[in-house]
Amino acid sequence: MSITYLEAIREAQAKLLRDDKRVFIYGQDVGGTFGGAFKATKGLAKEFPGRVLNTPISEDAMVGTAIGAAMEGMRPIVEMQFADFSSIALNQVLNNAGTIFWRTGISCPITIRLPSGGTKGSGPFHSQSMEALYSHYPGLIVMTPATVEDAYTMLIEAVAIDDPVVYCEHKYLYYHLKADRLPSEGLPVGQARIARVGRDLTIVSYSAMLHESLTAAEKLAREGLEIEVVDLRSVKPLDTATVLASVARTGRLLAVGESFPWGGVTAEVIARVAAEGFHLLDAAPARVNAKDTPIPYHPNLWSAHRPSSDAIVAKARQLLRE
Amino acid sequence: MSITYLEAIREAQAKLLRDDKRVFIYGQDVGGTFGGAFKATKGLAKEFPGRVLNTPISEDAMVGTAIGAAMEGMRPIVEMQFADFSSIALNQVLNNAGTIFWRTGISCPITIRLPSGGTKGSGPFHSQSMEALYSHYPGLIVMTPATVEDAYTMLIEAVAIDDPVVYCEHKYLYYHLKADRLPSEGLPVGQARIARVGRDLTIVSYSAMLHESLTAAEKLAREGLEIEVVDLRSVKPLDTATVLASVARTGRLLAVGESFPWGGVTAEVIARVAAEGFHLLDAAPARVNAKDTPIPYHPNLWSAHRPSSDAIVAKARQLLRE
Amino acid sequence: MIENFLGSTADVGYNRPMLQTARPKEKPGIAGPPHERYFDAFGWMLLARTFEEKLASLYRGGRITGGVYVGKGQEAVSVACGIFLRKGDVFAPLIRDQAGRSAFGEPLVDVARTYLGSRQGPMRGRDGNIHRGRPREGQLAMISHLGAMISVVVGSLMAKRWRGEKGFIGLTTIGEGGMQTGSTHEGLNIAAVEQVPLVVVATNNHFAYSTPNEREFACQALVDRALGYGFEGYEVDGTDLAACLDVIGSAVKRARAGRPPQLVVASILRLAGHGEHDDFSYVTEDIRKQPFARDCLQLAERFITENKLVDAETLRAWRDQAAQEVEQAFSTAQKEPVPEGTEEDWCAISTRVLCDQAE
Amino acid sequence: MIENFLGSTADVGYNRPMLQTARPKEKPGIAGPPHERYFDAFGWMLLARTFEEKLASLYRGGRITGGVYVGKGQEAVSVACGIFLRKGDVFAPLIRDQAGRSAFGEPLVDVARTYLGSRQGPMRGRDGNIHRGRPREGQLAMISHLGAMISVVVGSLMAKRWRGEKGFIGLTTIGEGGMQTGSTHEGLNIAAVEQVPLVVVATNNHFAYSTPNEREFACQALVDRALGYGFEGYEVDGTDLAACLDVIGSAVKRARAGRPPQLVVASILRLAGHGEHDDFSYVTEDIRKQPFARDCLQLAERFITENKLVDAETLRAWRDQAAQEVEQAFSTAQKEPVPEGTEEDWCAISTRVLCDQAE
Ligand SMILES: Cc1ncc(C[n+]2csc(CCOP(=O)(O)OP(=O)(O)O)c2C)c(N)n1
Ligand SMILES: Cc1ncc(C[n+]2csc(CCOP(=O)(O)OP(=O)(O)O)c2C)c(N)n1
Ligand SMILES: [Mg+2]
Ligand SMILES: [Mg+2]
Repeated sequence: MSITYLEAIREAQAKLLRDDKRVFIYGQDVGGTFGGAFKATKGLAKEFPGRVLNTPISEDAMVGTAIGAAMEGMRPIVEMQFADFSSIALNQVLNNAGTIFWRTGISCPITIRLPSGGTKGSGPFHSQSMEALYSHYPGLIVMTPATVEDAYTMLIEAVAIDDPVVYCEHKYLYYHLKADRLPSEGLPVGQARIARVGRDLTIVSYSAMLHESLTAAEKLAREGLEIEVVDLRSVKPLDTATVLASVARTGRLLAVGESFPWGGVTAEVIARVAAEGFHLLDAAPARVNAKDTPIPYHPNLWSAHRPSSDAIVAKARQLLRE
Repeated sequence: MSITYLEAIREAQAKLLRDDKRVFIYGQDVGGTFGGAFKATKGLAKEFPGRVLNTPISEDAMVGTAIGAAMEGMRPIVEMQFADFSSIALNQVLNNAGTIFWRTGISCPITIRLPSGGTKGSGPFHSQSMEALYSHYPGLIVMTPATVEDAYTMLIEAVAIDDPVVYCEHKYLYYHLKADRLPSEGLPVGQARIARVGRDLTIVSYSAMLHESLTAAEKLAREGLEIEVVDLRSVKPLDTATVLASVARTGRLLAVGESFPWGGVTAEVIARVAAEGFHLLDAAPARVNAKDTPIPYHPNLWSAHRPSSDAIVAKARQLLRE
Repeated sequence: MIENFLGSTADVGYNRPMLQTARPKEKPGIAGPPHERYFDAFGWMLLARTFEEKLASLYRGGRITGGVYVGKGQEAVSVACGIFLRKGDVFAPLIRDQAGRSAFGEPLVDVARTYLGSRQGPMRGRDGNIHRGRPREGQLAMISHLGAMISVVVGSLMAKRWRGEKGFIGLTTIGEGGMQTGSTHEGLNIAAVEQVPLVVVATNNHFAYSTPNEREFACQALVDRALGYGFEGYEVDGTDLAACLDVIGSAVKRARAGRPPQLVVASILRLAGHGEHDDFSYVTEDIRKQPFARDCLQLAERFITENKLVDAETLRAWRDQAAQEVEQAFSTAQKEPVPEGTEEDWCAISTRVLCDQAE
Repeated sequence: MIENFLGSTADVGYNRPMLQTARPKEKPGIAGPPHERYFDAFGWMLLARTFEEKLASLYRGGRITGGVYVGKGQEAVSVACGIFLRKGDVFAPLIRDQAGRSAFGEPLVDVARTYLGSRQGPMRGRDGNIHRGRPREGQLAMISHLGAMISVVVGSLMAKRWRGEKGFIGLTTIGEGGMQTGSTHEGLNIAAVEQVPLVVVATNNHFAYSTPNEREFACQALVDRALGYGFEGYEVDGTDLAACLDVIGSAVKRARAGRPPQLVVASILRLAGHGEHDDFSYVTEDIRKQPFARDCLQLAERFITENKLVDAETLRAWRDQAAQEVEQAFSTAQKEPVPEGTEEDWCAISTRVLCDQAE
C-alpha cells in the first residue's frame, strides 16, 4: 500500500468523523459528490451524511459559524479552499477564535485547514504560506506538517486539542509525498523532529521546505558535509529546545522557509537561537526565504522566487566558510 | 506654541489637502463637524468641502475605494478608526494594494492611517499594533513615527510616495507628546535615527516604545551606563545599516516592541543583526515585547502586559551582565 | 395574516417577508397593560436606565477605566430582545443592550464588576465593559468588530440542533452602521442557508457614532434587506415598548416555530453620546424633534400613568427598587479586589503545555 | 416606464427598483437583427468561444501552466458587459468574461501571451490567465478574492468624477457565489452611498464551483438584493443574446444618465467545468435539461439562421475569421520569449530606494 500526503489528510478526517460525533467539516465544495477543490474530503459527505457541508463563499462566516459550534461542544474542521482566501477570515481567526479562551475561559476547539504554499503556475493568490500571520497573534496553535505521517497524526491531534488550530497543509506535498502506511501515533504536538542527523550545520525548516532542505543536505553530503535537518512540525509553539540542542551539536544555523522574509518563521527561529543560544553559535546564523514580492505565476519566475535546494546549498556553503 | 503628536497629524493632513488637490480623506466619522474618533481630522471637512468623507462601517470597501481612486491618480488617506479594525481591510491591503504595482506596473499611492497601540482601559480590540502583519507581506511601506516631528513629516511623505503606505500612529502619543514647532523637513523615509547616543548597549525601538526605551536609558544613565537608542521610524523598509553601525559601537543589542512576540519587529531586527552583524555582538541579543495574550483591559494587567521602562531596564541589566 | 400580539396563536404560513410596522395601540383608559410582559419589561428598562445613569456619573467622576457606552433611548428594543429568551437560547447582545442583558438574566453585580474592574467579574479584568459575556449561560461575549457575532450565533444554533435540543432560538442585535460590514452580510446569508432559528434585531438609531444614515446606506428601508437574504422582515417603532414587545416577541415566536430567520428593524434616536466621552453635538435640534427621537422610557411611563395602569406609589416603589439594586451592585463590586499582573500566567490557550515561549 | 431597447430614448424617473425580466423576442421572420449590436456581439461571442476551445485543447495537451477558466455558455452576458463600454469607462471583469474583455478592446494576442507565459504579455509572467488586466485602458486586473474589485471600481469612478470627466461609467461582473462575500456587500453598499455610475452584472450560473444554489443563498431571487442597497435591479435570461443586449445595454445607459447603480442578474448554466481540470459531473442530467442550460451561442446562431438574417456563407466566413484570429494570436505568443528569474529585480514597489533588504 502507498498513501499520499493528501490521502493521509482525507483518512485523518474520515477517522475523526468515524470516532467522534462532534466532528463536522465545513467549507466550500467539501461536500456533495465533489469532495473539495483538492479532493481532501472526497467521499466523506456520502459516508457521513449531514456532517460534511458545503458553505457559501463566505470565509468570515465559515469561521464564525465554526467558532459558535465549537463553543457549544462541536469539533469543526474548516477547509479554506486555498490558504490565500483565509485573509477574509483573518479577523474571525485572530480576534474571535484566538481571544475567546483567554477572555471568557470557554475553549474554542476549531481546526482550520489551509491548503498552503506554492505550486507551479498558481500565482500570487493561490500560493501563499500564511503561518507567520497566524503565529504572530496570541491564542492559536499553528501546525505545518511536512510528512505523510505528520499530516495524518497532527490533523487528528489538531481536532483533539481544546484550542483553535491553524493546520497548514502544503499543496506541493499533496501528491509528491508518499508513505507506506499511516502511523497510529506521532510525536507530541509542539515537539520538533531531527529529520536528518549531522554535525556541521543545522538547517531548521518545516513543511515543503523540509524536503528542499533534505535534498540540499544530500547534495552537501556528496562533498563530505554532514548537515543536520530539523523539522519544526509546528511553528507555534516553536520547539526552541530541540533547535538549540541541534545548534549545540553543530554550531551553525540556517533557517529555511517558503514564506516572505520579513518576520517569517525564519526570523523567529534566528531571533530565538541568537537570544537563547548565542554562545552555541560558531558563525552568523542565516536564513533562506522566498523573495519579498508576490508569488509569480510563470514557472521560471516561481522557481527563482521560491527557495530551492540549490539556493539552500549555496547559503549553507557560504555559512560553512565563515 | 506647542503642538501635540495628534495635532501634527491633523496639520499634516491640512497641508496635504491644501497643497495637493489629489488628496482626500476617507474614513468613519472623519467628516462633518466631528473630525474623527480622535479628532485627527477636526475642522478639515469644513475647510475642504467634499474632500473629507465619512464612510459606512466597511473597512474592506474603504480601502478598495481608495485603491481605485489611487490608480486613477488620486492620493487617498484612509483613516481606520482603530488599527484593530484594519483586520477587516487586510485582504484589500495585502492582496490588492500590495500587489498592484508588481503585477501591472501601475502604482497605488494610498496611505492608510492606523491609530495603533495600547492605552489604559482599551482592551483587546482597541489596542493592537499591527505593523508585523503588514510588514510580512510584500508591496507595502510601514511607518511607525515616534515623535511629533516625524508624525508630521512622515505623513506628508507617506502621501507623496507612489506606493501604498501603512502609517501606524500611536494613540498613547497623541496627547502625551508635544513639540515646539513643526519641521519643514525630516530624515528621509527608510532611515533610522539615533535618538540617544551611548556606547554600552544599543536599544532598537520605534513608536511609543521609543519613549519607554529612552526612559530606561535615563534610568540606566544614573548607574553610569550609556545606552544608545535607535528609533527605527519605519519598520519596512527596516534600516539595518543604522542598526548595525550602532551595534558596532556598543556590541550589544536589545530590541523593544509593543506588539506580540512571535515574528514581530524585534524578531526581524535580531535576525538581521545576528545574520549580518554577528561578529559585532559581544553578547546575546535580547528582546522585550508585549506578552503573548490579547491585550488586557484592566490597567493593572495592561501595564504588566506592555513593555515598561522597568522591564526594559531589567532586560538591559541582564544583557549587560553577560 | 400576521398577528403581532404575542398572546395570539395565529401564526402564519411562509410567504414573502411582510414589511409591517407595529404602531402604539392607543386605546384610552384600557384596563390592563398592552402586553402581558409590559410591566416586567418596564422594570428592566428602569433598571437599565438607572444603572447606566449611575455608570455615566461614575465615568464623569473618573471612576471608570475605559469607555462607557449606554443604551439610553434603546431600552424598549433591547428589553424586548432579552425578555422572551429562555434557558438554552443564545443571546449575542451589543453595546446598547443593558436592558436585554438584564432581562436575559445577567446579574447586575457582574456588570458593575466589569466596569469597576473587579477580578470577580465575568471577564476577570481581561476584557471590559460591553465585551462581557457569560457563554456558559448562553450570553456570548462580543468582539468589537461589528457583525462578527452573527455567524457565531448561527454555529451555536447548528450545534444545538445536532445535539437534538428543541425549541431553542438565537437572538443577536446590530446597529444600522454595523449592517454595512461584510461580516454581517456573510452572517445573515449563512443563517438563511443553514435555516437556523435566529432573530436579528437591527436598531437604526440614525447614527453610527457621528455618521448619519445618508453616509451609511442608500436604500429606502433597511428591512428590505430581509428579502435579499430569505429572512422574514419587520419594522418597528423602537420608542414604543408595546410595539417592540409585539414585533420582537412575534419574531421570537416564529423563529421558535421553525420559520426562516427573522429580521426586525427598529427606528429610534440614540439619546446619549456614542460613548460617554461624546457630546453628540452633531445631532441637530431638528433631528431631536423627530418622532423617532422620543424617549421610550418616558413614553412607557406616561402610558402607564395616563392609563392609570398602576398608581404613583407603585411607580415610585419600582424606581426605588431599581436604585437600590444599582447601589447594591456597585457597592459590592467596589469592595472586591482588582486583578494583578503578577497573578496572571499569560497563557492565551487552554492547553497550557502548548504555550509558546517567545518573549 | 422602462424601455428595454437600447434604441429607445425614453429613459425613466427614479422609483423603486423594477424586477424586470426581458424575454427573447420571438417575432418570426423579422427583417433585421433584434438589436443594433447583435451581429457585433455575435462576432465577439464566436471569437471568445473559438479562442477558449483552442485554449482548452492546449490545456489538455499540457501546454498551459496554471488553470484555464472559460466562459462557455456565458458569452451572451459577457459580451453585453463589454460591448457598450467606451474609452474612459472602467471594466472589472472576472473569470468568465473573455467575450466582454474582447468587446471592450483587449487584444487577443495579450490573452494568448498571458496563458502561454510570454514576457510580452500584460502581466509579464508575474500573474496569469484570468488575472490579467490593462488598468491604463480601463480594464482592471482582478485579484482572486471575489467581490474585492467592486469597491475598486467605485473608487475609480469617484476619481473620474473629481477630475471632472463626464459620461463615463464602471461595469463589473460577479458570480452568484461571489455575491455572498462580505467584500461584495461592502462594495455594493458603498457604490450606492457614493452614487457612482456603476453597473454590476451578476451571473447566476447555478453553481459556485461544485456548490449548487441551495447551499449558496436562500433568497427567492438575487435581484431582490438591489432593493436593499438602493440599486435598480433587473433580471435577464442569459441564454438570450438579444435580451442581454437589451437589459445590460439599458442598465449601462441608465448609469450614464446619472441614475443609481444598476444590478443585473442573469440566469444561465455554466457549460464547462469550473476550470478545465473539472469534469463538472456534479451537474445532473436534470439540470442540463433546464431552459437556463441552453447554449447562448447556439441559440443566437439558430435565431440568425431561422430568421435568415445572414446567409450560410457569411456565417461560415465569420467562423473562419474567428479561427484565424485565434490561430494568429497563439502563434504570435508562442514565438515570444518567456520571462527569466535572473532578469527580475524582485522589488514589489515602485519607489525602488525603499525596497526592504530582508532575505
Ligand atoms: C468593523 C468595525 N469597524 C469600526 C468599529 C468602530 N465602531 C464601534 S461602534 C461604531 C458605530 C456603530 O454604529 P451602529 O452600528 O449604528 O451602532 P450604534 O452605536 O449606533 O448603536 C463604530 C464605527 C467597529 N466596532 N467595528
Ligand atoms: C473569497 C474567495 N473565496 C474562495 C475563492 C475560490 N473560488 C474561486 S472561483 C469560486 C467559485 C465562484 O463561483 P461564482 O461566484 O458563482 O462564479 P462562477 O465560477 O460560477 O462563474 C471559488 C469558490 C475565491 N476566489 N475567493
Ligand atoms: Mg447606529
Ligand atoms: Mg456561479
